[in-house]
Amino acid sequence: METVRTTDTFDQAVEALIFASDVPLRPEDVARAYGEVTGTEHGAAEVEEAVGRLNAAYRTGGRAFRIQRWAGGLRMATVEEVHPFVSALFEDDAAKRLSRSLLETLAVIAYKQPVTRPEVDHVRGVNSDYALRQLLERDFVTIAGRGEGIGRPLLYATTDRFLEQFGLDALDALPTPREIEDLLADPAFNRERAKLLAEMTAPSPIQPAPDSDDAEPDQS
Amino acid sequence: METVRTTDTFDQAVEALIFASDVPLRPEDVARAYGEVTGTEHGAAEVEEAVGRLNAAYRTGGRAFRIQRWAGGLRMATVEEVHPFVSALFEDDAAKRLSRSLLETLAVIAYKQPVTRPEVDHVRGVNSDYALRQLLERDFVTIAGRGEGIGRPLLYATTDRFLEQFGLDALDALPTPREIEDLLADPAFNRERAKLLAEMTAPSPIQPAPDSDDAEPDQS
Amino acid sequence: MHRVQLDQFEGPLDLLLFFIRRDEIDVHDIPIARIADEYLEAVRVLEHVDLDAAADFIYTAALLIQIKARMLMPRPELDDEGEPIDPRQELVERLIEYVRYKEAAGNLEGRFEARHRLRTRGQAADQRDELAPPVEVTYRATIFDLVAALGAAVERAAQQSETVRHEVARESFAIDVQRAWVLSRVQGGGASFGALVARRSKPFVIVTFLAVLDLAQRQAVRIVFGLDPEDFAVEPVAGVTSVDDAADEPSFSAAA
Repeated sequence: METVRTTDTFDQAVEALIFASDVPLRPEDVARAYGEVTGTEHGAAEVEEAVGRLNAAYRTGGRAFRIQRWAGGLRMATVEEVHPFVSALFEDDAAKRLSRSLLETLAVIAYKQPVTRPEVDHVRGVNSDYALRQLLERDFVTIAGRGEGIGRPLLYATTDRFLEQFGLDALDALPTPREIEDLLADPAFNRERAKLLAEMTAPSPIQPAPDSDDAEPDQS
Repeated sequence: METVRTTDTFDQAVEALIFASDVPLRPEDVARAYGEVTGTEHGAAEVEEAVGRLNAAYRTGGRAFRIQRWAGGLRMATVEEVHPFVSALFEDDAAKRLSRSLLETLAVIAYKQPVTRPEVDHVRGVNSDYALRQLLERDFVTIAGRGEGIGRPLLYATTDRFLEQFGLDALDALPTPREIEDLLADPAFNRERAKLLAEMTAPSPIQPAPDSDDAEPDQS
Repeated sequence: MHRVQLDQFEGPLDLLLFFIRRDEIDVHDIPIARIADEYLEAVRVLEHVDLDAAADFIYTAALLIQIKARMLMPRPELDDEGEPIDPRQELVERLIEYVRYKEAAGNLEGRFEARHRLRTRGQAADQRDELAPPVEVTYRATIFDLVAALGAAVERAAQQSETVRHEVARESFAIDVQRAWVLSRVQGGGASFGALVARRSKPFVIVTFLAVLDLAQRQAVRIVFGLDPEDFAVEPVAGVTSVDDAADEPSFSAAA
């Protein structure tokens, strides 16, 4: 009985700490906080086991939340199924949508970090000033020091909050980009452009000039 | 079976809404949100019943939280028994975070160092006594000598620990006034502010007094 | 019309990519002459509309024209090893890199949306609040926080240095006047207190607040607390359109 009681207390403490935190909690921090109170030694692995037991209990008990692993930490969040109810009461989903320029800038920083602003601009072909500022303000991106080049430009990198807000445990959880041929052949890539296609191609007054010198493969 | 399924969904939605809310939720609001999604009619009493069932399930399941009724609304909070764990973690956590007034004071010292307390107060427009003491305690700031003025006021400067905690290699990795302007650039950032910023980040007019007794390496 | 269309593109590379995908062009063998002309046409439209937004597009258009010119040269340029250089090479590499990040951006968007179908615990549902009300909002500090804090200090200092002491005309409001005003305003079915006093002066807000409390005490209105902890609704009570003030109390007023 004694052992069961101890496990219960441990699991309860783990649950309480994760519940009460505003940010993903590292398992080590949970173990340390528990150890401080009880004067015992605990490791991250024990916390992970407790989380496994808790999530199993949530599943069988029909609880509306689970403990997730984001940004290297543990955080409680509602399950997908209750999303309709939650969004009915808290109508903020639309406001949370990110613009494409924000997403593009973020993608470049996420994969290329640490990276300077001129590098980001070069990849995107446009000035990313505004998008970058927005990302800093939303705490998706932070200043990570200075580069070596002329003027020692500021370097940018993603934050833990970025990982948390995108449901990633760590940076290496980012998917590796597909091969270029796959990408360009994928009809789902840019489906919204299909609509534009008709509009933009129809009224074009200037016809493509078939330059005789150009080796043009099929069409002419 | 049908009835049980319905109760489950209802209870789950109630649980999710109370869990996710930023404020105590009125049972009527919970009932209305549920009804909006399912197209059915529900009352506050049903919500109260669901809360009763949920709390009973939490008790038998050994959950670390209950749904409480505070300020006329429903909200989830940890149980008394786990309080020692929660406070052990968050007291510790508080030490890791910096309040806005601390950050402001630190920013002024970082850019104007070495700087006296009256100068910091002048820039911030408020008394920085408390913030300064906190910064000294956290070892973000240290005493760097005495100024020349009346009463030879103490001079403050940032520490290596400050650099380390903010991920800076050296002080010159801090954004320059020009870069700060860019980072904060918004239409409201007017000339007046830019001028102040330049003043504020300019080297302090008061130089550390070269105490003849002190063996100061390079500068004199 | 055209502007709306071009706004759909994130930048010059995005527009270029559109042409390539539309015509199912092999990205490694772009018919530069044709693409350059089409691109130029699209940019010409943009130029009419918004020169600021056009700058990046015009730069790329110039680049395309330059590549087109180099393609027309009778003898190809050679690299260090004597191999012919394809003038398109650099552009193709940039385009490919851009496509990768564009896909990554789409990927991130999907993740963000999936993540936000899950809600974390609300901020208020915490026993800590009950035990010790938060003294100060705290932050996890980054260099940007430091910079933002500096910005805030500058802003405050700027405001202080700019402050001109305006002689504000003394306003005064009588509670009985405000009672009647509140009653008239809520007759249609109630209003939030915040809406009633929006953009009003401090004395107006204070006296109106006292008037509402007074009305509630007389059961001429109902005060209803809802989801917003910083506001409440003032609802009319059926049949009450005025309060009889024949009785006691002297007119209560506040002034700036």
